[in-house]
Amino acid sequence: MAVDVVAPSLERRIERLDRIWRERPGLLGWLTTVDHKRIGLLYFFTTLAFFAAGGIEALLIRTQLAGPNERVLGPETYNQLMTMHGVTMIFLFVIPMTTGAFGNYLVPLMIGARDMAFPRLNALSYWLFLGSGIFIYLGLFMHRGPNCGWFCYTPLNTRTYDPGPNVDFYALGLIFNGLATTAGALNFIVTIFKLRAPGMSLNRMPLFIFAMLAVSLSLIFALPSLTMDLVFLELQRKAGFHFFDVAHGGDPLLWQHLFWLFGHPEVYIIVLPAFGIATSIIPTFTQRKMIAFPLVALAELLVAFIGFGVWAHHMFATGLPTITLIAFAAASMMVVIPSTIQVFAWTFTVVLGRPEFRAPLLFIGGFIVFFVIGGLSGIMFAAIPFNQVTTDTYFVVAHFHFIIFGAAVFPILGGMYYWFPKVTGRLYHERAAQLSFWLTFLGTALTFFPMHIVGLLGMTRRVYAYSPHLGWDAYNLSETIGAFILTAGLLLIFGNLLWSRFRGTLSGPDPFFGGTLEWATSSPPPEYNFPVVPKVTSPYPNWDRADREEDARRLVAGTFVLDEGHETPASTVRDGYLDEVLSMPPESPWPVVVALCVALLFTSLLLSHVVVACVFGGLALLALAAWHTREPEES
Amino acid sequence: MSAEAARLDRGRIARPNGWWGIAVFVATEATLFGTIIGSYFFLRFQVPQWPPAGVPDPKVLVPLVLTAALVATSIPVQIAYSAARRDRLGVARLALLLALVVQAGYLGIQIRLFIGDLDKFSPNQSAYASIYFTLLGGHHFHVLIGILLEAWLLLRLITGLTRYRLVALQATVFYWHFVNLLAVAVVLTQVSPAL
Amino acid sequence: MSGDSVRRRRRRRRLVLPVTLLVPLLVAGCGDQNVLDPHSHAERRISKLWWVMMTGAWIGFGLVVVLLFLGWVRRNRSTLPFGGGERAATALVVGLGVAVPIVLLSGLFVWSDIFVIRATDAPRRGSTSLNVRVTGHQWYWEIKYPGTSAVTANELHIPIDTRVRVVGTTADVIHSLWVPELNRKVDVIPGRDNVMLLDADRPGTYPGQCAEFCGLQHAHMEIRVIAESNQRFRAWLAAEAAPAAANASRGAEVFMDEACSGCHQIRGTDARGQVGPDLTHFGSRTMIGAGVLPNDREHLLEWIRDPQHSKPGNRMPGLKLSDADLRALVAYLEGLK
Amino acid sequence: MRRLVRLELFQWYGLLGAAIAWTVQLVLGYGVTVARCSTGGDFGLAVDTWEVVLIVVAGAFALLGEAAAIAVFLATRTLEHDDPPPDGRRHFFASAAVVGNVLFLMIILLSGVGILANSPCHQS
Repeated sequence: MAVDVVAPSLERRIERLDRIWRERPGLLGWLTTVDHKRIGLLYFFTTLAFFAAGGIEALLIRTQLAGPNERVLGPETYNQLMTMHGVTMIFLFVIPMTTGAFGNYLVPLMIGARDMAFPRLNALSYWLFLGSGIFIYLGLFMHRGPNCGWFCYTPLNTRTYDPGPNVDFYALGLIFNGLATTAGALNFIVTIFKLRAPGMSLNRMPLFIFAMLAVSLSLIFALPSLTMDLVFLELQRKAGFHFFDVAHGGDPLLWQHLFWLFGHPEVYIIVLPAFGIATSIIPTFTQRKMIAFPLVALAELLVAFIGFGVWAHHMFATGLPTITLIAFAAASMMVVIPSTIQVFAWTFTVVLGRPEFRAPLLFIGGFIVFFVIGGLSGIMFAAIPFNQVTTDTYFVVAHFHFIIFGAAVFPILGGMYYWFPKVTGRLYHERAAQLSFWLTFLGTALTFFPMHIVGLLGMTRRVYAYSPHLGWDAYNLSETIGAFILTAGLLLIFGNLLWSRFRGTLSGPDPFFGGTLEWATSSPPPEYNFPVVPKVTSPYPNWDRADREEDARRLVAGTFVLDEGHETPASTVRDGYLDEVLSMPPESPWPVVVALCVALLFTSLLLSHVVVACVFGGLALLALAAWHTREPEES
Repeated sequence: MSAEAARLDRGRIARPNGWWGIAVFVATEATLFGTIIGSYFFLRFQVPQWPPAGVPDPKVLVPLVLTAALVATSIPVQIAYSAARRDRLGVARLALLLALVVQAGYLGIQIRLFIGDLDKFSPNQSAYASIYFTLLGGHHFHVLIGILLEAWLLLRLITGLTRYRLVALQATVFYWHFVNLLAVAVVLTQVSPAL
Repeated sequence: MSGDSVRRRRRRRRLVLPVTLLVPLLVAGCGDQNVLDPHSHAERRISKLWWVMMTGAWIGFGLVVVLLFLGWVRRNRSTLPFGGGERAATALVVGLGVAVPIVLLSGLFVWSDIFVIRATDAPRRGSTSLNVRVTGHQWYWEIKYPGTSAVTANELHIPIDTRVRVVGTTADVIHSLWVPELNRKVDVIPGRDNVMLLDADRPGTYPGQCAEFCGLQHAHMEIRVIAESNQRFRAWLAAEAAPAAANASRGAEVFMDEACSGCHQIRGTDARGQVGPDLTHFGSRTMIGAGVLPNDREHLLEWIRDPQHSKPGNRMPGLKLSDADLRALVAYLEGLK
Repeated sequence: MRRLVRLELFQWYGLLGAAIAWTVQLVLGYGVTVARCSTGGDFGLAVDTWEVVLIVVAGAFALLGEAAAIAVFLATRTLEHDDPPPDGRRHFFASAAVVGNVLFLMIILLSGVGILANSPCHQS
């Protein structure tokens, strides 16, 4: 690249970039921001709030189940808390935390972009998510919350057996939430396809990006069946349609098929980002590249793909024809392989590297242990007779909590420590962090392991009370104790992060010598992420010192600084050749407005005011139109 | 505009973000209709008589003709895009307007038919009626969205063409090709009992 | 750093090893709904399947833990224990992560899903000497013996060493029929007759719970399979099929005059209600309210006085009965042997 | 030039072919079973015949996918997975797909075995 003849000085360029990318300060700034980092933080704190809510629900449930025939909660309250715990942790915590918070903050940084492909859509998906979360919780606050379990089987979810608005909060809330998630997933796919820094061809994408790509694709293809299922349900509940009731030629199994056609990919949607986080932390703390890199990358895509072909193993007890069960059991057996590939890739990377067991790596260690336990019990569900025994028992509860808490949340916690310095510019407190790991590790094991045993002792899911003569008491008590230890560990983590935010030692841009691009910029990163478009020649660009020095030279020379507009480069999809320089849209108030209209739309649907709903729909469309009158400056 | 932008003398070779965005959107929409059509046949297999007694078999000719008309509008929208790319704004506007008129007519007639069906049999009677009206309603809604997009674009094109609007046009055209493809799948499902 | 890691490993082994040994001991032979305490051919095959899978699982788990442990022991060397670097490790990943699991999983698939399944799958129509029809209600099980007029609730009598074809269906929402010590479970779904095999190889009472969430009182929907010798079963069935003995007691009057008869049926009387369970031979049953209370005088008094206390939300209202009437009613019901 | 185009096609078919084959087999096979075994179904479909045909066809396409992946892998075996595109990328995906396709082959094979070992429409 030729050096500009009239190269303004370095400082002038930085100052100009700052001016171009600066956003409105203050509260209004947070409402109108399109900066993926600020939106990521919004996601982070919102999902933390929902995590707290879901955690309190869990503690209440565990208190009720601490002993036989407790009367802490009545059955109705218990059912609402049980349902909300599931809905919250899946739809309002894990997915928005991994995609919304981690994905939003890290994906553009890791691929060397300056923002997401559609910054305003990104803001919209956050505001929609916030709206849906509040919407669903309104029900619980009015003690009319969802009370039919997170998969809410029909006919229990019909007006006949659940006349209140409880199920409507669930159905409409999840459709609403689905809009937000779809918008986010779409944004990630396009961002990953198009905004990778020049040189980052598909085979040089970090594994975290592969994971986020797999998750986004899964969401895009899984959510519609849930949405349609819920639309059918609402049409049946509110407009008297018939999809699920036998009397009019419907079939209750239609609900289950559509639900699990979404619900199983969902499981992998929950764990895949965790895989991505693990594949980011392990190389950093072992200071070596992941071994079997292409295999691990493909495994992440494969697990998402095969995950679509195993849904019926949630329905093995419903009396489907044997040959149907067999076909799905075969897929359920083989869907294990991508995970075994990754488990051994992680462990052998640790064996081969020079691991330094700091808090993030400890959490990944715990993740591997728990993921293996949950995965092994998962294999057992592909054995049809055993599946038919343990389905709907606490054995299943144990299994998916090892997956969702052990395998999804542990990397999230590890990731919080790992990227904390990047976000705040300060280091967390190491000793406290390691102590918090031991607390959460013990707590998790103690909470969820005994559930396997009570499950085999015949304890079924979703019972609000159990009689003393069944030999379950001791296990349930230990689960409750574990739950409180776990809570202590979590509180310690967030206490640590809070304290370090203000008192932590300054970290500098790259405290752990990470391999991916987010460590190549300052901490916290500037609004424009990178003063110069980074050069990429491998999946671990930050370890290619030559390229980083090249960046420094470019910055001085003023090549690839893009300091003359609100710009970011776009590359070709497969091989990442520089293709064009995009001018990015500025901050916009319209996403909030659209989200508000949509929220009001769903509220009026809940109250069965169709006309009002249409009005708000129209307003939403008008707001969208206004949104698009503001075009990014033309180059 | 920046030096690098200038240095990219050759035009863009990859498709723009807007195109990818609409492509992913179309993928999820297609899945949505996949589940509706899948549910249609799943329910169809649950009952011996489909449509149930007292519900007339769906008309065949009219829907097929209408669909043909709708599918034909793929041509003018495509023309509109290629004309706009060559800065022939007038042609683009005209082609878009033509498509808009045809599509609006299609939607009008379809809604008349829809209401007519509602008089004949209500979705509260049977699973058949429920899925039938859901399928058609969903499809008509997508046509409506497409029409709104076009109307919006026409309004924007009055004040001239920008790169941003060109991408928007490209995306809308892609969406319309999808909706037309969808129309075929939907109509075939709709008339399947009468075949 | 390293000190922590030592503790970490010790802690994990301290956690894992005992558990490995404990699980079998703890699980085998405690509680009376123990999946691993099989009393039928089918359940024996299933629990064998479990023991094999569990052993394999612990071996696999051990392998991974050992590897992590190795990773810590050799944290300052960047080769595999037996030498070899990236290429060897990749080969190991492909071997341990692809080849070995494919073989093991295929084996498990063929064994469980093609052979074990034969022992647990639904018996074909006419392949058994006894058929039972079980209908789920919110929240109790209605049990009928086709070919006889016997109707009972929550207590399913079967003869031992006899294959019984249970046809499950539901009157309202989805429930799931499961007797852990006898066989796998089957969901009962509106519009479907789902079939399951029941047989017990020795006399006894085998409890089970409704496994599919079915609303407010899902927790209190117990079913008991009572397996007895063939002639005792025949005697029981004959008695169960017979109508209730004529009875002119005060209790009978109360039952007929008050709301009771509107919801409950007592064959041989004017009580023909179909809302609650059939009470024709209520006195011979062991539970009240699908397992919330044992069936004896005191608990029955407590139940009738306020059913909503012991089973909130169930369909039975508390009747304002005088104490005398209440006792008479209880005496009458207890007399329905 | 032609060789490059061929490599590109082979790489993508090697990556996606087997996956698509299995998807088609699963969806169609499931559909056939529903159509045959539901109360309103029974269009005289011979489920076994259908399933067998599906499995043979899908298996064949999956095998072709594996072959394509192997071909690309051999053609690019001198490269590293992070070498410059397009050949580095081709090598990357081919080397992974060589292993990945085995899974789809196994699924198709196992479900075939299971279907042949069971009578259609019988419950378990």
